[in-house]
Amino acid sequence: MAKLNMVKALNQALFQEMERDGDVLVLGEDVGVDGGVFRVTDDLQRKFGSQRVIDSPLAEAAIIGTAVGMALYGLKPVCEIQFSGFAFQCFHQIENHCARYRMRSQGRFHIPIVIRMPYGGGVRALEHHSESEEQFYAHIPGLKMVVPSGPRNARALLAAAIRDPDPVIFFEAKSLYHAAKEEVPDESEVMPIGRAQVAREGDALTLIGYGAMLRVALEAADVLRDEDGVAVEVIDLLTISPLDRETLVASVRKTGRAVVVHEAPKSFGPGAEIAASIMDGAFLSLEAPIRRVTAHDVPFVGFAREKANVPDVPRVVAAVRETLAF
Amino acid sequence: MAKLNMVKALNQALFQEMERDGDVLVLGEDVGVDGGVFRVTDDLQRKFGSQRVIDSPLAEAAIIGTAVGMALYGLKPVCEIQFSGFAFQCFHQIENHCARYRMRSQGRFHIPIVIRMPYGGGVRALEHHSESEEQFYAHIPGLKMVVPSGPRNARALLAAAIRDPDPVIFFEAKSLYHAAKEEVPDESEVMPIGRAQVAREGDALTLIGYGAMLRVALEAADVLRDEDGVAVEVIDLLTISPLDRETLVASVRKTGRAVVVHEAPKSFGPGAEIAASIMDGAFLSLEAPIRRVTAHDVPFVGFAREKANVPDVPRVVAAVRETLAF
Amino acid sequence: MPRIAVEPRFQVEYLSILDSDGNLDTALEPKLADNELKSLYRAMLLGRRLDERMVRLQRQGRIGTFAPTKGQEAAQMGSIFTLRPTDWMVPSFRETAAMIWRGWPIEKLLRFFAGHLEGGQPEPDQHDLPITIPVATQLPHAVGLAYAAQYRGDDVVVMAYFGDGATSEGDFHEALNFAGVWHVPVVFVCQNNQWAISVPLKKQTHSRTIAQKALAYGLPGLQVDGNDMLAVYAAAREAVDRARAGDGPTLIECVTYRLGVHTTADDPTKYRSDAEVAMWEQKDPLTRFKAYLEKRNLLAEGLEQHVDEEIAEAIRRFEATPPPDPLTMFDHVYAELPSDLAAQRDAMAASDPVVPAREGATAPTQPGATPMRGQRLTRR
Amino acid sequence: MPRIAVEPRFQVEYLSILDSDGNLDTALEPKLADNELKSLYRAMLLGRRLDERMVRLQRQGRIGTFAPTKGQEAAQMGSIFTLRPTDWMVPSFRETAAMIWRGWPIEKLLRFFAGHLEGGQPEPDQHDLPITIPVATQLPHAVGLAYAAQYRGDDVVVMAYFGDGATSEGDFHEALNFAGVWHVPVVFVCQNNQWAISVPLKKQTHSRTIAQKALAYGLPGLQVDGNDMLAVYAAAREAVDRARAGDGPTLIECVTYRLGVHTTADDPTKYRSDAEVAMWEQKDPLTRFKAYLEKRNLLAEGLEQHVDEEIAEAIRRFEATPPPDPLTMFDHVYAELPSDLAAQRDAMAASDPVVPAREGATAPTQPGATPMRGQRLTRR
Ligand SMILES: Cc1ncc(C[n+]2csc(CCOP(=O)(O)OP(=O)(O)O)c2C)c(N)n1
Ligand SMILES: Cc1ncc(C[n+]2csc(CCOP(=O)(O)OP(=O)(O)O)c2C)c(N)n1
Ligand SMILES: [Mg+2]
Ligand SMILES: [Mg+2]
Repeated sequence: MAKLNMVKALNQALFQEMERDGDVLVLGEDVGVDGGVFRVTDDLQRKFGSQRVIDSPLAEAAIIGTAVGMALYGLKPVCEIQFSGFAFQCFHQIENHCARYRMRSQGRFHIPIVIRMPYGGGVRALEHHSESEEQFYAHIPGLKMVVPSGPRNARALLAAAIRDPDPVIFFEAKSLYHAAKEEVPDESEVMPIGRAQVAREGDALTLIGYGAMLRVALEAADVLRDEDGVAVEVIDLLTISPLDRETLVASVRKTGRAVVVHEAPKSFGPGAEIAASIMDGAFLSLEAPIRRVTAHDVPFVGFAREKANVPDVPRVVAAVRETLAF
Repeated sequence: MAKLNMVKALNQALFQEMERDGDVLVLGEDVGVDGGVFRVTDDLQRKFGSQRVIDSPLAEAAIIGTAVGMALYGLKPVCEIQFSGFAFQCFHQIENHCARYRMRSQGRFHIPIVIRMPYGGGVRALEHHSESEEQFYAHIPGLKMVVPSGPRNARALLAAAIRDPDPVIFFEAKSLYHAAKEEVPDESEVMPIGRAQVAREGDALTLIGYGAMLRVALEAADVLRDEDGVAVEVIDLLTISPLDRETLVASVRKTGRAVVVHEAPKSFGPGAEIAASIMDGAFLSLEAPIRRVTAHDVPFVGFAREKANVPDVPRVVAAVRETLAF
Repeated sequence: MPRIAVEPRFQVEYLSILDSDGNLDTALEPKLADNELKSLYRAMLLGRRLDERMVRLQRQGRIGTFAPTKGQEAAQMGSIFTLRPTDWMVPSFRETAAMIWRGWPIEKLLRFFAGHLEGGQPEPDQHDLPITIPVATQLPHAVGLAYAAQYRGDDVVVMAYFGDGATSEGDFHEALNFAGVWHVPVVFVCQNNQWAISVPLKKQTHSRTIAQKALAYGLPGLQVDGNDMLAVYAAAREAVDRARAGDGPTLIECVTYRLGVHTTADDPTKYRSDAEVAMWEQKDPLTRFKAYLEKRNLLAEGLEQHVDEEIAEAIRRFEATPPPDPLTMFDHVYAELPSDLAAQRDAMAASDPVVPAREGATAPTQPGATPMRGQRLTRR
Repeated sequence: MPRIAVEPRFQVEYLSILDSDGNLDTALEPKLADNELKSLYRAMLLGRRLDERMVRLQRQGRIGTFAPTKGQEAAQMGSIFTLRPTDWMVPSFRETAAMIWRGWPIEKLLRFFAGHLEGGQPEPDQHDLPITIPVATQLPHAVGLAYAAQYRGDDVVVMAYFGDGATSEGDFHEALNFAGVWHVPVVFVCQNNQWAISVPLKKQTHSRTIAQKALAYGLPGLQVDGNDMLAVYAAAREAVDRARAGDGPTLIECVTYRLGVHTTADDPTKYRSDAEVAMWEQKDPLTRFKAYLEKRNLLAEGLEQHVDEEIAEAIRRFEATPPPDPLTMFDHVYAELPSDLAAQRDAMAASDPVVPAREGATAPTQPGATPMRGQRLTRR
């Protein structure tokens, strides 16, 4: 048992999985000597050598494209894209190839790749360093899209992603990297991909969040408990796609109301699928429309305005109150 | 007045807009001498010269990237991406720059660019030649996303897109290119971007489609009228983003029920936003969950299985009947 | 302004052994055994005849769009012939002749072009990637395969194919750059057939050769007469041996010509002259290699007929392919079917009747289908 | 294997005029007027002093992450000095010295780095693109600008900046290839500062020089001592004149060194040695150019002080910037606000209280904010 922040927990997952399986290698910009700009790959190169922990040239499409080739050969590359904002450079390799090779080759090949990316705001960063692009991956059949919310589930989900035979996009909230430490057992753990968790039980409304927004959801639930005396059920998605509709629907069948929180812009965003899926499965239980608390439909606003753009506790509380009052 | 198919209608829009405005130019692979692989740019180079109708090298990112530069200078490039499946190569230029330059430069620059792409199935094509990727663009703030459904609105919407000061992604359904001819007046017309149209009035249910799926929706409505005696209201979205929520909500307030049809895969797809937005605006009128009839959440299936993947009239009819019976 | 020259001075070479007039540079003539020469010629011929047959199948609506090989048989066969079965082939979309050499059954390729994904499935022991449609995107895969082979310590060379147009894509650049830095055993074979659909080489790049693009990555680059089987073979042999010896990647530019349509949806009369095509027909790699074999008395009797029979039989097998079961579209999305996808599958299974495949292998073109413009006949 | 050499043989040259020991090649010495030399030096000095000041502002939490110029002043000033105001500058993210020369007010740049988008807005008459963060993506924009200028018949040259790491990106390749084919008036200025964050040049490319990458596009490529103001100026002058004359694009590689951190979030001690930095400090472009001016008796009294005052005043103006109004985030999304976005704006306006900007220009770092690791002090 040790208290780890998310950076250390992720680093440990990489260590453990690389020790467990010689086919796992790490590839990306500055992941070797520098240990990654956020230090998630710290010390890996020292331990596993520069053939297994590769400082690549500055080219995202080739990072993913060569990793696809390695995966076709049977290796299990874990790629780091330095910031999720730079993954559109390799979006064609992800969509054209990572997501499709199993289908295209009718099972002869599969792509056991993990693509890690820091995402989201909260670190006073420049453009392309604070966006939240999970929706783009969630809509691609053949991919899985995972977003942990704390050190322990981050470690367990990264281990699961590395062992998963299919391509996993793994988003790490930058604002969580050093936000909190958590007790993490020494032995490696694996959490199933594709399952949401009830982070707090309640009966008045289902509040759905993931990644850095989970904390916002939980704090909002605190406020609502303390100020309004209502018990909000908080769900931590953990996996965006494939979406755990069963858990969402079961919760809303109980509570009758839901609010979704995410950092991505609203329109055509992940909240839409969550809302539509809940409507599908729990229509007769729904007592109010499902509200979405999200970033606005605007490009990067500059970090001086970020706080006003990304959901915060007051906005979530207000949306829950409105939904409860509907 | 002349009867034109969609290829000719689009070609005419390009002619008319280029004659109207010397800043409009056309750029893409094979758009010049060859007139585009679907002939939408036929004869433009002969008329306007190879400086204004440019056969570019084979590089989508540079087509969009150089067009951004031209737009920054004040020109109005109309780019063709040969098939929408190859636009992920330039996705970073679209997301990083087309969509953001107005914001980044706080209005000093704007990007009056149009990116035309043939999309969708129905032409017995190889992989990446029959997918439907509108969702990826719809989720990007700063872009507009347009999908015409017939020759006349295609011509009018392309004219509007070219005159629009903001970047417009313009999807042309390949299966509509030669599907039908329509009377089109000689003078150019402009239709407002951002407005859906009621293609057929009805009161039993709102059936929402766009592009090639409009025909499927209309035929389904025929079947339902003839076989079930119900009047389904059919809405042709025309613009995906910004979404015309007013028209959708007004219709569902009247009908109480809705079904959405699209060729894109279901999960995290455009139907989710449409459903979530209708729930938002017409919750108290809703008498059944909003069904989505879409392609399945699978990568390209090969054209021999395409018919079983893309929505067709029987699937839409079945979904409407279920929704009516809910 | 005088300046200091940076050493070394770069140079790009052009290799030709058997020219179109039949002149042979005997000093350079590769030592190929008689049966090797014969099987090379048979593979070229098979490629050519199949190509012609496939164009007809496409016109009849029995297969969909495909990209003919015609004119590029020497570029393909001369290079692929240097690979071992344990080496990897990374094709683009025009390497029919080379793919058949690598063991792809003809009927499988036909199924592929008839829209059945089963046609794209390599055999378990086959070291071949399937056809890749998005131009140049397969090149980083080749580099990754080579890296993995090197990582595992396997004696493997990777050969990747692409066109002149592909060299404009960012993926080409990034792949060659990674290959140079990683020093991996890849041979990049560019079939410079002068055209990328309607765009001629001079509108594709201002570079005098494609071979010289290797200099940007610190790699050797060589230009070769791509219609000269012997020259292509010699260049590829050298590059493959170098890669195998651990001496890194090479870029080979095969100067050749696409004698036919870009794909069956293309009408080349729109953008290039008959005279140009006629000029290149004089350089036909098949005639040239045939003449060489003739001189060496290696031409087998009735070869055309044998080849045609092989093709006809494969077509019979292809036509006997049952229509595809739509439900199998869910089989290879993930290792395990997620629940919502399982529900989609169940809904399809329950729908009555199961939607029949509208466009099976043997079905003629739908009357209602959009006429892809190339489906009208063109002159070549 | 003997082969035919393809003409021409390629060659890449290296240009140096004033070396780090102060030796001057008088034959090559550019004819710059005294006041030109003085203003060049002033701009370099301003760049250096501002850089140092900005690092302190960042450590104090008064601005966010930025990329210091230190060491690259000659590469930037020697090149940008050759542009006219009507020419276009296309920066990446490290061209502070050059941007100020182009007329960006210091306080505006500070606002930019303090997270206010207003800081990225060029003046209406300014022919400058704003800072571009995604590496190499600005290069096609430069080509498009140049194409547009040529299309309009305007007498305009475009100069684009990027680093050594940027040359690995597909966008670099595609941009240079388009520039070559279109023969447009662009000068590509690569500041090869030896590092892309922690990745040294030899892991970035196997190419011996970056200049030789021009050969892949049929362009002239030249390597220049990037710490030699005179050499950079001479090379840029030639390239700009050539572009203006209609003779097409050029790639200039300025061999220089990033003396400071990559950005203020970086700790270079992790990946490079003190000895290497010390070696390059000997080649400091500022000292070298200062010595040259000293010899020519062109150093003004109290210049440091003037420059520092200019900076101090700009910082005062910057600190007086009012906190940004969040509602303006909706002003520049589209020309006209779509209705749903207007509703989002209205909701924000109605929310009580309007969320105050947590991190205004003058606000100290939030106690709760994630410590970006570079915010701890590093040795340089
Ligand atoms: C990324 C991408 N863009 C566009 C296309 C459409 N397309 C298919 S082949 C082709 C031309 C390819 O030219 P070249 O690389 O010279 O190969 P060739 O067809 O001549 O063999 C184009 C533009 C594609 N398949 N992929
Ligand atoms: C497309 C993209 N990928 C990654 C990054 C993160 N990043 C910022 S600067 C940099 C290194 C750039 O190196 P170089 O081009 O040599 O410029 P320098 O920083 O040395 O001036 C990286 C990897 C980015 N900004 N854009
Ligand atoms: Mg070609
Ligand atoms: Mg650098």
